[in-house]
Amino acid sequence: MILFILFSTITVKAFDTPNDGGGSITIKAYNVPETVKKALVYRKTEGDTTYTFAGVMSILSYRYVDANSTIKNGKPYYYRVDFYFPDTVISVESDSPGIAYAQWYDKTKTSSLIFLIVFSTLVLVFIQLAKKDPEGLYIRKIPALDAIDEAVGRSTELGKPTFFVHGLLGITDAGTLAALTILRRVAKKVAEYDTPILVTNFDPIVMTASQETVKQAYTEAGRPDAYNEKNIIYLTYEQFGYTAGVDGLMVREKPGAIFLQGYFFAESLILAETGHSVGAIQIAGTTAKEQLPFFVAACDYVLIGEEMLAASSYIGREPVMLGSVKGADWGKAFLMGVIGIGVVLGTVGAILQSAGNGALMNVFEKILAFF
Amino acid sequence: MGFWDRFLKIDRRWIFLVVWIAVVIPLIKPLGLPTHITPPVQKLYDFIDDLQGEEKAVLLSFDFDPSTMPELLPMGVAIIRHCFAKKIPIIVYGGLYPQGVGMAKMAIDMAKTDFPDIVYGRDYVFLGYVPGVSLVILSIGESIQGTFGNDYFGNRLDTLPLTMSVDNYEKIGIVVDLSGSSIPAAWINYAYQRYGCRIGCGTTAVSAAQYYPYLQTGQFVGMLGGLKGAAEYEELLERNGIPTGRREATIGMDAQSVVHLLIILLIILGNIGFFYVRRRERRV
Amino acid sequence: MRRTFPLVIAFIMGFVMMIQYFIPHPISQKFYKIMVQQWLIIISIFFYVFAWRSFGLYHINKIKRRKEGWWASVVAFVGVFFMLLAGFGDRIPGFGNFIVKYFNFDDLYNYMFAPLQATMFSLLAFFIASAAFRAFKARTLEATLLLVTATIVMLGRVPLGASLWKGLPEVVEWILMYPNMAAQRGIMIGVGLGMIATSLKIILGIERSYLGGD
Amino acid sequence: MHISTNPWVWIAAILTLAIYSFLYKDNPFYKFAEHLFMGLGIGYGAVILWYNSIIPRLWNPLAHGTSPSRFYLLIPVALGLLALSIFSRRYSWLIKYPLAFYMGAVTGFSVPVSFEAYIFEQAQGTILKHSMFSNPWLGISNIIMFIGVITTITYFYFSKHHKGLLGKSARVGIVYIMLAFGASFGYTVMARISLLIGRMQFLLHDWLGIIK
Repeated sequence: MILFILFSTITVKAFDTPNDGGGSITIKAYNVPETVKKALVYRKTEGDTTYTFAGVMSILSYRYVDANSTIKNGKPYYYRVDFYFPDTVISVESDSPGIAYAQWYDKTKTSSLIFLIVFSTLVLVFIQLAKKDPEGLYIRKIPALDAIDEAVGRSTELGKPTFFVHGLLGITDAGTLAALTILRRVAKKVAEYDTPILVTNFDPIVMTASQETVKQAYTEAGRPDAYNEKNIIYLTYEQFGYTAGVDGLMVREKPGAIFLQGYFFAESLILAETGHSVGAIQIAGTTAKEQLPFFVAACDYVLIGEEMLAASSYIGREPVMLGSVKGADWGKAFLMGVIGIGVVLGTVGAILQSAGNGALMNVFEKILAFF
Repeated sequence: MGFWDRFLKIDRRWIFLVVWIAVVIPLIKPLGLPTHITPPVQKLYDFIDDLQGEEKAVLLSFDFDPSTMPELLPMGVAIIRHCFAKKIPIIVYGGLYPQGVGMAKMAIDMAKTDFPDIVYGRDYVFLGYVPGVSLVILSIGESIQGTFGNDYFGNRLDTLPLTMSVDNYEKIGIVVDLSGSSIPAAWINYAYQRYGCRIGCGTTAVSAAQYYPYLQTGQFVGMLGGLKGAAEYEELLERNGIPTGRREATIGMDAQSVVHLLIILLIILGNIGFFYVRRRERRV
Repeated sequence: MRRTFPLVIAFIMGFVMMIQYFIPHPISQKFYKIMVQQWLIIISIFFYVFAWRSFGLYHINKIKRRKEGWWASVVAFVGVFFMLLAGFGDRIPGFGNFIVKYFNFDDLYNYMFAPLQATMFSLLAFFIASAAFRAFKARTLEATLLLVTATIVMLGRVPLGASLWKGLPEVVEWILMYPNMAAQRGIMIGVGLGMIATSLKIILGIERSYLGGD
Repeated sequence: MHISTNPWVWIAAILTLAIYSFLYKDNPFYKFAEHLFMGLGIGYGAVILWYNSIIPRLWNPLAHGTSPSRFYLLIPVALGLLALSIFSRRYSWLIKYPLAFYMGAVTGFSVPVSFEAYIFEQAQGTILKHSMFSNPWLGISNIIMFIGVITTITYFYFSKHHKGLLGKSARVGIVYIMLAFGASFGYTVMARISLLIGRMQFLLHDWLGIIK
């Protein structure tokens, strides 16, 4: 009689595993008594007379994902699960076969998609608004940027060259792109003051882009003749070889201003301390948050994280660039709103739940699940 | 110019000299300070320990080069020793960057001396370098054999018992990434985010602070931070009766303590001087 | 053709790679695999030529003009030659065995390349002390906070700190787990949004500094 | 004391000392080591590129492969060759094609991944969960963290004057940032000393044999 009740309550369902590229079926068991010790899953398909062993079902989630390489999309598979109890074994077959399909959309990523659409729209809208009304845009002052002119100027007074040291990441890094914009401003100042500049590179593509950037800056400053490709040099494709090379150049050329811009790793402080020891004004900028403390300690000015990305938009003062900064700010506001609502709901929900009302907690869980 | 003025403007080479002395003396004459186990290390140790008998492998990725070797190599050695002692299958991967292969080889050589019954191909496999970085992490999710083809020694992976049964993240209990850079985050982005494989990391003391967010969100199972983390793992091996060999990390910890104190002393003296000089200048 | 078409390519590639993330279908996955595992890697190979050219020109120029310290540029070429010899030398007929025995890649790596890397990196131990001494002065509230936390964390990270006061490692752990993490997260979210905004600008062809201006 | 007799160890030790000599001042020994290092780096990169990219990704599939689809590999080769156009004055604009292809693809796939790693996980970790209030101290800690995340974000708010509430919040944000920088700095010291210890162990143990 007990056996009969157990037998009749357990059900097994086999269905296509959602949100995947096919080739996988999920088997789930319901109403399994807690006394179960283990559960083994067996599979058969059309033409098979007997079940073959597929795998071990978790007795915590009562789920098994069968992603065996023999499973073909669109073909029915039948499953049997053997539940092992202390005194007996019960076999339950799935009520209908499972068929695997490939999906065209992954529903678990909906939150990313929504945020992507919201954020892209914000950026685009503000770029459009900025084009219409370029004067209406405010961007707060970034002290390290104003220091660029000062640094190059002082370097000129001392009759010393200016160094621009790129970080280690390639051209696809947002910080590297920002560094190129900053380089353009620096190179333009250098061309106007007619002082030497040296740009060191770690990445070949960045080097090519730097050459173009400096060339253009010299042209903008009306000094295309003064541009020399040999001042934008490639040192080596090794992190500390690069560091050794830049350090050597610093102590020998004794620059008056040093710009350390881009994504740096541990070499940040080796470069910044050596730069300090030769008495240069140093302006650093990086999105590598773990290196920021060292730049803050050893440099005169630092562009911190997103400041660097915003700075490049600030320099250009092109409406489209500034618009995107504003768009990103609204993205922050949206995110802070979501976090804030989550926190309020979570806190109130936690209090209410301890008072016996779980409804709000459910809403909160849904918001959490969104992420 | 008074004493403090001169002290504040001291040639930094004197500081270098003092630091050097502070490192060398404890190395020659160790002080023997005790080791405390912290939760992230304990968690990683327990997670790996629980894989025993699970038929799931550990993938140990050496994503560092000689520059961070003093901190990260002892971790690699300790984890390999742990797996060897508990017969947990382990795939030693030379890492996403070519420099890691030499490190991995060194770690295997150092670890296997105490475990004569370990068989290559059954208990561990050594994978070499293939280019692609984040792409390799994704590719392992499809097929290890497809990604690597051969092991470091040139054996076909479909002839080795371990890689015949373990071909992607489904049979990998944990990926432990040893790296001093942002690579552990790449393992999270690609292996954990896309394939749900659990990730642990051994990182330099500097990157450890950066990875705390991941630890709290549960993206990392556990973490070894710097020489101290390695020393703690060595201590856990010792407590569980696993041979530890020469405890490199533990030896280095004494020198650490002395230099830390030295730097703190420098900061305090620097501030005393700073306030003294400032007060005098204000009076004038 | 010169300006617009590359931007169209960037847009198409960016858009396709972005949406493939949301599509689990094998067609999308296969496309992704071919792109990232083969094509992008192959393209990036060719860019190394620029690096070699720039390196070569820089040092040849120094040697030719006998600039001060030109001998060091000769050393740089010797370095390149050593690595190439150790890397490819085993293929030289009649000479390969000699290379493998006395000048193999592993030795060169372990005893020249690696010590240089590690030593250069270890300079930080000295610089961190001199930077802390020089910069950590309680000038403002922010600077004071910086130096006080740095000191506490330094002390708490060594066994000695725990011997001084048992609770210290926990305080350090707390600082790292809460206030430190809060700022790290704030910075990360900011950088993340900035990066995505930059990526969108690249895909939409607004940001084109990588193409070397206009 | 057992001084090493291995010539390679001597080379390593001399190079190590040459780099350290930079701490005193720039000198020919450092310059030698520095340039050797840069050269080795270039050579190493070339060897690795050959054995790990060119041979397995390009040469082997093209020369030894059988699948007809292998010829698709010639498309990225063609794109890569376009990059070399930079050496010609007339056709240098052709480099924009491979650059645009590369940039588009890489930024495209990094966007959703950045969302997940930089934003979603961090935001989710900040939202206070029920379990974060399991004891009062934990609750206070989490509220401190929540305030820190929000105020730090406001520091990075660029399009409004930092006045009034926003100004105060940004000010709190910078306090958090400085605290975090201090913590990172203090935490880092250890790693750097480890490296020095590693080198000293090499000099004293492997080379001079003074310590065991």
